[in-house]
Amino acid sequence: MTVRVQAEPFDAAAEIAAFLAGRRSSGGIASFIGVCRDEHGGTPVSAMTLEHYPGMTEAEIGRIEDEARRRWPLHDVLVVHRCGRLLPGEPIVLVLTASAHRAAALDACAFLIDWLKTRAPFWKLEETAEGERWVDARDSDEAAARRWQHAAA
Amino acid sequence: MTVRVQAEPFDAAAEIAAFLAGRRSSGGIASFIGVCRDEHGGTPVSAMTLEHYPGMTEAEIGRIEDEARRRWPLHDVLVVHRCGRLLPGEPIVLVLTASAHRAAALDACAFLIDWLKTRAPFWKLEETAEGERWVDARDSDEAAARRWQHAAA
Amino acid sequence: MLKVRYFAWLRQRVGRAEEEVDPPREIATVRALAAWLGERHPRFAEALAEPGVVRFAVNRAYVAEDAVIRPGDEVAFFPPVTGG
Amino acid sequence: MLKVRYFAWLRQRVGRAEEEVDPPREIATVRALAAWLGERHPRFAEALAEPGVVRFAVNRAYVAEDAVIRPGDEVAFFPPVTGG
Repeated sequence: MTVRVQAEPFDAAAEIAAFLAGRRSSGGIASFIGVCRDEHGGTPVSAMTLEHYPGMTEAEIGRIEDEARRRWPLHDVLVVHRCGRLLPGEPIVLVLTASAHRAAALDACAFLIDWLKTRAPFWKLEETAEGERWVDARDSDEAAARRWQHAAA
Repeated sequence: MTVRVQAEPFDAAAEIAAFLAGRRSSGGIASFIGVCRDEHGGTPVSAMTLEHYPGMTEAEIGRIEDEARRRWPLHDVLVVHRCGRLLPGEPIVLVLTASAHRAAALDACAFLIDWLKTRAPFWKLEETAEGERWVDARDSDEAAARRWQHAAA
Repeated sequence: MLKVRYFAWLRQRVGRAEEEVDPPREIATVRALAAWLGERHPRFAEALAEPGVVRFAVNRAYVAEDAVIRPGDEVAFFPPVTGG
Repeated sequence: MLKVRYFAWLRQRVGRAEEEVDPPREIATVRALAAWLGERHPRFAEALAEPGVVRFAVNRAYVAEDAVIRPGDEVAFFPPVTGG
Protein backbone atom coordinates (compact mmCIF):
# COMPACT_ATOMS: atom_id res chain seq x y z
CA MET A 1 0.00 0.00 0.00
CA THR A 2 1.76 3.12 -1.21
CA VAL A 3 -1.03 5.68 -0.78
CA ARG A 4 -2.42 6.55 2.66
CA VAL A 5 -4.99 9.19 3.58
CA GLN A 6 -5.35 9.50 7.33
CA ALA A 7 -6.84 11.71 10.03
CA GLU A 8 -4.05 10.84 12.48
CA PRO A 9 -0.86 12.96 12.51
CA PHE A 10 2.11 11.20 10.93
CA ASP A 11 5.83 11.40 11.61
CA ALA A 12 7.41 12.29 8.25
CA ALA A 13 10.93 11.41 9.42
CA ALA A 14 9.80 8.01 10.71
CA GLU A 15 8.10 7.32 7.35
CA ILE A 16 11.37 8.20 5.59
CA ALA A 17 13.35 5.96 7.95
CA ALA A 18 11.05 3.01 7.17
CA PHE A 19 11.20 3.77 3.44
CA LEU A 20 15.03 3.79 3.51
CA ALA A 21 15.42 0.63 5.59
CA GLY A 22 17.18 -2.15 3.71
CA ARG A 23 17.36 -0.15 0.48
CA ARG A 24 20.64 -1.00 -1.27
CA SER A 25 19.90 -0.63 -4.98
CA SER A 26 18.11 2.73 -4.98
CA GLY A 27 20.81 5.38 -5.37
CA GLY A 28 18.38 8.30 -5.18
CA ILE A 29 15.60 8.98 -2.69
CA ALA A 30 13.67 12.23 -3.04
CA SER A 31 11.04 13.57 -0.69
CA PHE A 32 8.67 16.45 -0.37
CA ILE A 33 6.99 17.31 2.91
CA GLY A 34 4.19 19.87 2.89
CA VAL A 35 3.75 21.48 6.30
CA CYS A 36 0.76 23.35 7.75
CA ARG A 37 1.93 26.99 7.92
CA ASP A 38 1.13 29.38 10.75
CA GLU A 39 0.17 32.16 8.33
CA HIS A 40 -1.30 32.63 4.87
CA GLY A 41 -1.18 35.85 2.90
CA GLY A 42 -0.10 37.74 6.03
CA THR A 43 -2.97 36.45 8.20
CA PRO A 44 -2.10 34.18 11.16
CA VAL A 45 -3.62 30.71 10.79
CA SER A 46 -4.38 28.86 14.02
CA ALA A 47 -5.51 25.56 12.46
CA MET A 48 -6.65 24.00 9.21
CA THR A 49 -9.22 21.36 8.31
CA LEU A 50 -8.68 19.22 5.24
CA GLU A 51 -11.90 17.96 3.73
CA HIS A 52 -11.57 15.26 1.11
CA TYR A 53 -13.60 12.84 -0.99
CA PRO A 54 -12.98 9.39 0.53
CA GLY A 55 -12.59 6.77 -2.16
CA MET A 56 -11.95 9.23 -4.96
CA THR A 57 -8.91 10.65 -3.15
CA GLU A 58 -7.14 7.29 -2.94
CA ALA A 59 -8.18 6.39 -6.50
CA GLU A 60 -6.95 9.70 -7.89
CA ILE A 61 -3.61 9.56 -6.06
CA GLY A 62 -3.29 5.99 -7.33
CA ARG A 63 -3.80 7.23 -10.91
CA ILE A 64 -1.21 9.97 -10.36
CA GLU A 65 1.24 7.39 -9.03
CA ASP A 66 0.59 5.08 -12.02
CA GLU A 67 1.38 7.98 -14.33
CA ALA A 68 4.65 8.69 -12.46
CA ARG A 69 5.66 5.03 -12.65
CA ARG A 70 4.89 5.05 -16.39
CA ARG A 71 7.17 8.07 -16.89
CA TRP A 72 10.13 7.18 -14.65
CA PRO A 73 11.83 3.92 -13.59
CA LEU A 74 10.80 4.08 -9.95
CA HIS A 75 11.68 1.42 -7.39
CA ASP A 76 9.13 2.66 -4.89
CA VAL A 77 6.69 5.47 -4.16
CA LEU A 78 4.95 6.48 -0.94
CA VAL A 79 2.30 9.17 -0.58
CA VAL A 80 0.83 9.99 2.83
CA HIS A 81 -1.78 12.75 3.09
CA ARG A 82 -3.57 14.07 6.17
CA CYS A 83 -7.25 14.80 6.35
CA GLY A 84 -9.22 16.36 9.19
CA ARG A 85 -7.97 19.09 11.51
CA LEU A 86 -4.25 20.03 11.60
CA LEU A 87 -2.21 22.48 13.64
CA PRO A 88 0.61 24.67 12.28
CA GLY A 89 3.84 22.70 12.01
CA GLU A 90 2.11 19.39 11.34
CA PRO A 91 2.91 17.69 8.04
CA ILE A 92 0.04 17.73 5.54
CA VAL A 93 1.57 15.56 2.87
CA LEU A 94 4.65 13.41 2.29
CA VAL A 95 5.77 12.27 -1.16
CA LEU A 96 8.69 9.83 -1.33
CA THR A 97 10.29 8.34 -4.42
CA ALA A 98 13.15 5.87 -4.89
CA SER A 99 15.03 5.19 -8.10
CA ALA A 100 18.44 3.92 -9.16
CA HIS A 101 19.51 7.47 -10.04
CA ARG A 102 18.69 10.89 -8.76
CA ALA A 103 17.06 12.54 -11.79
CA ALA A 104 14.15 10.08 -11.88
CA ALA A 105 13.61 10.32 -8.11
CA LEU A 106 13.70 14.14 -8.07
CA ASP A 107 11.57 14.66 -11.18
CA ALA A 108 8.97 12.07 -10.14
CA CYS A 109 8.71 13.63 -6.66
CA ALA A 110 8.10 17.11 -8.13
CA PHE A 111 5.62 15.67 -10.65
CA LEU A 112 3.69 13.80 -7.94
CA ILE A 113 3.24 16.81 -5.69
CA ASP A 114 2.39 19.10 -8.63
CA TRP A 115 -0.30 16.72 -9.88
CA LEU A 116 -1.54 15.91 -6.41
CA LYS A 117 -2.02 19.65 -5.75
CA THR A 118 -4.26 20.05 -8.79
CA ARG A 119 -6.03 16.66 -9.00
CA ALA A 120 -6.40 15.04 -5.58
CA PRO A 121 -9.80 16.02 -4.13
CA PHE A 122 -8.78 17.87 -0.95
CA TRP A 123 -10.00 21.27 0.22
CA LYS A 124 -8.38 23.38 2.92
CA LEU A 125 -10.44 25.34 5.41
CA GLU A 126 -8.29 27.73 7.47
CA GLU A 127 -9.09 29.01 10.95
CA THR A 128 -8.06 32.62 11.52
CA ALA A 129 -8.91 35.32 14.07
CA GLU A 130 -11.54 36.61 11.59
CA GLY A 131 -13.16 33.19 11.28
CA GLU A 132 -12.96 30.32 8.84
CA ARG A 133 -12.06 30.68 5.17
CA TRP A 134 -11.67 28.24 2.30
CA VAL A 135 -8.27 28.39 0.62
CA ASP A 136 -8.49 29.45 -3.04
CA ALA A 137 -6.88 27.32 -5.73
CA ARG A 138 -3.78 29.03 -7.06
CA ASP A 139 -3.17 29.63 -10.77
CA SER A 140 0.51 28.89 -10.11
CA ASP A 141 -0.44 25.33 -9.09
CA GLU A 142 -2.24 24.81 -12.39
CA ALA A 143 0.79 26.18 -14.23
CA ALA A 144 3.13 23.89 -12.27
CA ALA A 145 1.06 20.85 -13.21
CA ARG A 146 0.80 21.91 -16.84
CA ARG A 147 4.58 22.00 -17.30
CA TRP A 148 4.59 18.18 -17.07
CA GLN A 149 2.18 17.78 -19.98
CA HIS A 150 4.92 17.96 -22.57
CA ALA A 151 7.79 16.71 -20.44
CA ALA A 152 9.49 13.54 -21.61
CA ALA A 153 10.33 10.89 -19.05
CA MET B 1 26.50 25.23 10.39
CA THR B 2 24.60 24.03 7.36
CA VAL B 3 27.35 22.05 5.58
CA ARG B 4 28.90 18.95 7.16
CA VAL B 5 31.44 16.55 5.68
CA GLN B 6 31.97 13.57 7.94
CA ALA B 7 33.56 10.13 8.01
CA GLU B 8 30.94 8.82 10.45
CA PRO B 9 27.71 7.33 9.09
CA PHE B 10 24.69 9.60 9.49
CA ASP B 11 21.01 8.89 10.00
CA ALA B 12 19.22 10.73 7.19
CA ALA B 13 15.79 10.37 8.80
CA ALA B 14 17.07 11.72 12.14
CA GLU B 15 18.61 14.71 10.33
CA ILE B 16 15.25 15.35 8.65
CA ALA B 17 13.43 15.06 12.01
CA ALA B 18 15.75 17.67 13.55
CA PHE B 19 15.38 19.92 10.49
CA LEU B 20 11.56 19.76 10.73
CA ALA B 21 11.37 20.34 14.48
CA GLY B 22 9.57 23.56 15.40
CA ARG B 23 9.18 24.61 11.77
CA ARG B 24 5.82 26.40 11.40
CA SER B 25 6.36 28.91 8.61
CA SER B 26 8.06 26.69 6.01
CA GLY B 27 5.28 25.16 3.94
CA GLY B 28 7.65 23.12 1.77
CA ILE B 29 10.55 20.86 2.78
CA ALA B 30 12.37 18.99 0.01
CA SER B 31 15.09 16.43 0.45
CA PHE B 32 17.40 14.31 -1.62
CA ILE B 33 19.24 11.34 -0.14
CA GLY B 34 21.98 9.71 -2.20
CA VAL B 35 22.55 6.10 -1.14
CA CYS B 36 25.57 3.86 -1.73
CA ARG B 37 24.31 1.28 -4.25
CA ASP B 38 25.21 -2.40 -4.20
CA GLU B 39 25.94 -2.46 -7.93
CA HIS B 40 27.22 -0.15 -10.64
CA GLY B 41 26.91 -0.86 -14.35
CA GLY B 42 25.96 -4.45 -13.61
CA THR B 43 28.96 -5.15 -11.35
CA PRO B 44 28.32 -5.84 -7.66
CA VAL B 45 29.91 -3.21 -5.41
CA SER B 46 30.89 -4.36 -1.92
CA ALA B 47 32.02 -0.98 -0.57
CA MET B 48 33.00 2.50 -1.65
CA THR B 49 35.60 5.00 -0.43
CA LEU B 50 34.93 8.70 -0.86
CA GLU B 51 38.11 10.74 -1.11
CA HIS B 52 37.72 14.48 -0.85
CA TYR B 53 39.70 17.70 -0.56
CA PRO B 54 39.25 18.87 3.04
CA GLY B 55 38.81 22.60 3.21
CA MET B 56 37.95 23.02 -0.45
CA THR B 57 34.96 20.66 -0.12
CA GLU B 58 33.29 22.70 2.60
CA ALA B 59 34.17 25.98 0.86
CA GLU B 60 32.78 24.78 -2.47
CA ILE B 61 29.54 23.43 -0.96
CA GLY B 62 29.24 26.77 0.87
CA ARG B 63 29.53 28.59 -2.47
CA ILE B 64 26.89 26.29 -4.00
CA GLU B 65 24.60 26.98 -1.05
CA ASP B 66 25.13 30.74 -1.37
CA GLU B 67 24.15 30.51 -5.02
CA ALA B 68 20.97 28.57 -4.12
CA ARG B 69 20.04 31.15 -1.47
CA ARG B 70 20.61 33.91 -4.02
CA ARG B 71 18.23 32.23 -6.48
CA TRP B 72 15.43 31.08 -4.18
CA PRO B 73 13.84 32.45 -0.95
CA LEU B 74 15.06 29.65 1.31
CA HIS B 75 14.39 29.53 5.04
CA ASP B 76 17.03 26.90 5.65
CA VAL B 77 19.45 24.53 3.91
CA LEU B 78 21.33 21.50 5.21
CA VAL B 79 23.94 19.48 3.32
CA VAL B 80 25.57 16.44 4.91
CA HIS B 81 28.12 14.46 2.89
CA ARG B 82 30.02 11.33 3.87
CA CYS B 83 33.70 10.80 3.24
CA GLY B 84 35.81 7.69 3.86
CA ARG B 85 34.58 4.13 3.46
CA LEU B 86 30.87 3.34 3.03
CA LEU B 87 28.88 0.15 2.68
CA PRO B 88 25.91 -0.38 0.32
CA GLY B 89 22.73 1.05 1.78
CA GLU B 90 24.52 3.81 3.68
CA PRO B 91 23.57 7.39 2.81
CA ILE B 92 26.29 9.28 0.93
CA VAL B 93 24.68 12.67 0.84
CA LEU B 94 21.64 14.47 2.22
CA VAL B 95 20.37 17.76 0.82
CA LEU B 96 17.50 19.45 2.67
CA THR B 97 15.77 22.71 1.80
CA ALA B 98 12.96 24.65 3.48
CA SER B 99 10.92 27.44 1.95
CA ALA B 100 7.47 29.01 2.36
CA HIS B 101 6.27 27.27 -0.81
CA ARG B 102 7.07 24.04 -2.54
CA ALA B 103 8.50 25.21 -5.87
CA ALA B 104 11.46 26.99 -4.25
CA ALA B 105 12.21 24.05 -1.95
CA LEU B 106 12.03 21.46 -4.76
CA ASP B 107 13.97 23.48 -7.33
CA ALA B 108 16.69 24.49 -4.86
CA CYS B 109 17.09 20.88 -3.71
CA ALA B 110 17.54 19.65 -7.30
CA PHE B 111 19.92 22.53 -8.05
CA LEU B 112 22.04 21.83 -4.96
CA ILE B 113 22.53 18.14 -5.73
CA ASP B 114 23.16 18.82 -9.44
CA TRP B 115 25.84 21.41 -8.65
CA LEU B 116 27.29 19.39 -5.80
CA LYS B 117 27.71 16.42 -8.17
CA THR B 118 29.77 18.47 -10.61
CA ARG B 119 31.62 20.92 -8.32
CA ALA B 120 32.20 19.47 -4.85
CA PRO B 121 35.66 17.81 -4.82
CA PHE B 122 34.76 14.20 -4.01
CA TRP B 123 35.95 11.08 -5.80
CA LYS B 124 34.41 7.62 -5.50
CA LEU B 125 36.56 4.50 -5.41
CA GLU B 126 34.47 1.33 -5.67
CA GLU B 127 35.43 -2.09 -4.33
CA THR B 128 34.33 -4.95 -6.57
CA ALA B 129 35.25 -8.63 -6.93
CA GLU B 130 37.71 -7.60 -9.69
CA GLY B 131 39.38 -5.04 -7.43
CA GLU B 132 39.13 -1.31 -6.94
CA ARG B 133 38.02 1.14 -9.60
CA TRP B 134 37.52 4.90 -9.70
CA VAL B 135 34.06 5.98 -10.74
CA ASP B 136 34.05 7.98 -13.98
CA ALA B 137 32.37 11.37 -14.10
CA ARG B 138 29.15 11.18 -16.10
CA ASP B 139 28.31 13.52 -18.98
CA SER B 140 24.70 13.42 -17.79
CA ASP B 141 25.78 15.06 -14.52
CA GLU B 142 27.41 17.91 -16.43
CA ALA B 143 24.25 18.28 -18.50
CA ALA B 144 22.09 18.31 -15.36
CA ALA B 145 24.20 21.08 -13.84
CA ARG B 146 24.24 23.10 -17.08
CA ARG B 147 20.44 23.31 -17.23
CA TRP B 148 20.55 25.68 -14.24
CA GLN B 149 22.82 28.17 -16.02
CA HIS B 150 19.95 29.95 -17.69
CA ALA B 151 17.22 29.13 -15.18
CA ALA B 152 15.52 32.06 -13.53
CA ALA B 153 14.85 31.93 -9.80
CA MET C 1 -31.78 7.09 -8.62
CA LEU C 2 -28.50 8.92 -8.40
CA LYS C 3 -26.34 9.78 -5.44
CA VAL C 4 -25.15 13.39 -5.56
CA ARG C 5 -22.31 14.69 -3.39
CA TYR C 6 -21.09 18.22 -2.72
CA PHE C 7 -17.77 19.25 -1.17
CA ALA C 8 -16.12 22.22 0.54
CA TRP C 9 -17.85 25.59 0.11
CA LEU C 10 -20.16 24.12 -2.53
CA ARG C 11 -21.44 21.76 0.17
CA GLN C 12 -21.99 24.74 2.47
CA ARG C 13 -23.86 26.66 -0.26
CA VAL C 14 -26.13 23.75 -1.05
CA GLY C 15 -26.63 23.11 2.64
CA ARG C 16 -26.03 19.38 2.43
CA ALA C 17 -23.17 16.96 1.76
CA GLU C 18 -25.17 14.49 -0.28
CA GLU C 19 -28.61 13.63 -1.52
CA GLU C 20 -30.40 10.89 -3.44
CA VAL C 21 -32.19 12.27 -6.48
CA ASP C 22 -34.36 10.78 -9.21
CA PRO C 23 -34.24 13.16 -12.16
CA PRO C 24 -36.45 12.68 -15.23
CA ARG C 25 -35.13 10.50 -18.02
CA GLU C 26 -34.09 13.40 -20.26
CA ILE C 27 -31.44 14.41 -17.70
CA ALA C 28 -28.70 12.35 -19.35
CA THR C 29 -25.44 14.28 -18.79
CA VAL C 30 -23.58 15.84 -15.88
CA ARG C 31 -24.32 19.28 -17.33
CA ALA C 32 -28.03 18.57 -17.49
CA LEU C 33 -28.04 17.15 -13.98
CA ALA C 34 -26.22 20.20 -12.63
CA ALA C 35 -28.77 22.55 -14.24
CA TRP C 36 -31.61 20.46 -12.86
CA LEU C 37 -30.07 20.52 -9.35
CA GLY C 38 -29.55 24.28 -9.71
CA GLU C 39 -33.32 24.74 -9.85
CA ARG C 40 -33.55 23.27 -6.33
CA HIS C 41 -30.44 24.97 -4.95
CA PRO C 42 -30.19 28.57 -6.19
CA ARG C 43 -26.75 29.12 -4.64
CA PHE C 44 -25.46 26.04 -6.47
CA ALA C 45 -26.84 27.54 -9.71
CA GLU C 46 -24.90 30.74 -8.96
CA ALA C 47 -21.63 28.80 -8.63
CA LEU C 48 -22.35 26.87 -11.85
CA ALA C 49 -22.80 30.14 -13.70
CA GLU C 50 -19.22 31.17 -12.93
CA PRO C 51 -16.82 29.55 -15.40
CA GLY C 52 -14.26 27.10 -14.01
CA VAL C 53 -15.57 27.17 -10.43
CA VAL C 54 -17.24 23.75 -10.31
CA ARG C 55 -15.49 20.43 -11.04
CA PHE C 56 -17.31 17.18 -11.83
CA ALA C 57 -16.73 13.55 -10.97
CA VAL C 58 -18.75 10.45 -11.78
CA ASN C 59 -18.13 7.33 -9.75
CA ARG C 60 -15.02 8.92 -8.18
CA ALA C 61 -13.23 9.92 -11.37
CA TYR C 62 -13.03 13.32 -13.06
CA VAL C 63 -15.33 13.76 -16.05
CA ALA C 64 -16.19 16.54 -18.48
CA GLU C 65 -19.57 18.28 -18.32
CA ASP C 66 -20.96 16.27 -21.21
CA ALA C 67 -20.28 12.91 -19.53
CA VAL C 68 -23.32 10.60 -19.62
CA ILE C 69 -24.89 9.60 -16.30
CA ARG C 70 -26.67 6.35 -15.59
CA PRO C 71 -28.98 5.19 -12.78
CA GLY C 72 -26.96 4.25 -9.71
CA ASP C 73 -24.08 6.60 -10.51
CA GLU C 74 -22.44 8.72 -7.83
CA VAL C 75 -22.06 12.25 -9.18
CA ALA C 76 -19.93 14.77 -7.28
CA PHE C 77 -19.61 18.55 -7.59
CA PHE C 78 -16.79 20.45 -5.95
CA PRO C 79 -14.59 23.55 -6.23
CA PRO C 80 -11.00 23.42 -7.53
CA VAL C 81 -8.91 21.31 -5.17
CA THR C 82 -6.43 22.79 -2.69
CA GLY C 83 -4.65 19.86 -1.04
CA GLY C 84 -0.99 18.99 -0.87
CA MET D 1 57.64 27.64 -2.51
CA LEU D 2 54.30 26.17 -3.49
CA LYS D 3 52.27 23.34 -2.03
CA VAL D 4 50.99 20.99 -4.70
CA ARG D 5 48.22 18.45 -4.05
CA TYR D 6 46.95 15.56 -6.14
CA PHE D 7 43.69 13.65 -5.68
CA ALA D 8 42.07 10.34 -6.64
CA TRP D 9 43.67 8.44 -9.55
CA LEU D 10 45.87 11.43 -10.35
CA ARG D 11 47.36 11.05 -6.86
CA GLN D 12 47.97 7.36 -7.57
CA ARG D 13 49.59 8.12 -10.92
CA VAL D 14 51.91 10.73 -9.42
CA GLY D 15 52.64 8.42 -6.52
CA ARG D 16 52.12 11.06 -3.86
CA ALA D 17 49.29 13.11 -2.32
CA GLU D 18 51.26 16.32 -1.98
CA GLU D 19 54.66 17.90 -2.39
CA GLU D 20 56.41 21.20 -1.74
CA VAL D 21 57.98 22.56 -4.91
CA ASP D 22 60.02 25.64 -5.76
CA PRO D 23 59.67 26.23 -9.50
CA PRO D 24 61.71 28.87 -11.32
CA ARG D 25 60.30 32.41 -11.50
CA GLU D 26 59.05 32.08 -15.08
CA ILE D 27 56.52 29.44 -13.95
CA ALA D 28 53.76 31.99 -13.36
CA THR D 29 50.49 30.22 -14.23
CA VAL D 30 48.75 26.98 -13.32
CA ARG D 31 49.30 25.76 -16.89
CA ALA D 32 53.04 26.43 -16.71
CA LEU D 33 53.28 24.78 -13.30
CA ALA D 34 51.43 21.70 -14.56
CA ALA D 35 53.82 21.38 -17.52
CA TRP D 36 56.82 21.80 -15.22
CA LEU D 37 55.46 19.13 -12.83
CA GLY D 38 54.81 16.86 -15.83
CA GLU D 39 58.55 16.74 -16.45
CA ARG D 40 59.02 15.14 -13.02
CA HIS D 41 55.94 12.90 -13.18
CA PRO D 42 55.54 11.40 -16.67
CA ARG D 43 52.20 9.80 -15.84
CA PHE D 44 50.89 13.18 -14.71
CA ALA D 45 52.03 14.62 -18.06
CA GLU D 46 50.04 11.88 -19.83
CA ALA D 47 46.86 12.84 -17.99
CA LEU D 48 47.44 16.54 -18.76
CA ALA D 49 47.70 15.73 -22.45
CA GLU D 50 44.13 14.41 -22.48
CA PRO D 51 41.64 17.25 -22.79
CA GLY D 52 39.25 17.82 -19.88
CA VAL D 53 40.75 15.16 -17.62
CA VAL D 54 42.51 17.39 -15.11
CA ARG D 55 40.83 20.10 -13.03
CA PHE D 56 42.69 22.91 -11.25
CA ALA D 57 42.27 24.70 -7.94
CA VAL D 58 44.35 27.42 -6.29
CA ASN D 59 43.89 27.98 -2.59
CA ARG D 60 40.87 25.69 -2.54
CA ALA D 61 38.87 27.36 -5.31
CA TYR D 62 38.47 26.33 -8.96
CA VAL D 63 40.60 28.31 -11.41
CA ALA D 64 41.21 28.28 -15.16
CA GLU D 65 44.55 27.07 -16.53
CA ASP D 66 45.82 30.60 -17.05
CA ALA D 67 45.35 31.58 -13.39
CA VAL D 68 48.43 33.25 -11.91
CA ILE D 69 50.20 31.48 -9.05
CA ARG D 70 52.14 33.18 -6.26
CA PRO D 71 54.61 31.92 -3.66
CA GLY D 72 52.81 30.23 -0.79
CA ASP D 73 49.81 29.18 -2.91
CA GLU D 74 48.28 25.74 -2.60
CA VAL D 75 47.72 24.37 -6.09
CA ALA D 76 45.64 21.22 -6.58
CA PHE D 77 45.19 18.90 -9.55
CA PHE D 78 42.39 16.36 -9.72
CA PRO D 79 40.11 14.44 -12.07
CA PRO D 80 36.45 15.41 -12.66
CA VAL D 81 34.58 15.03 -9.39
CA THR D 82 32.20 12.13 -8.70
CA GLY D 83 30.60 12.86 -5.33
CA GLY D 84 26.97 13.23 -4.32
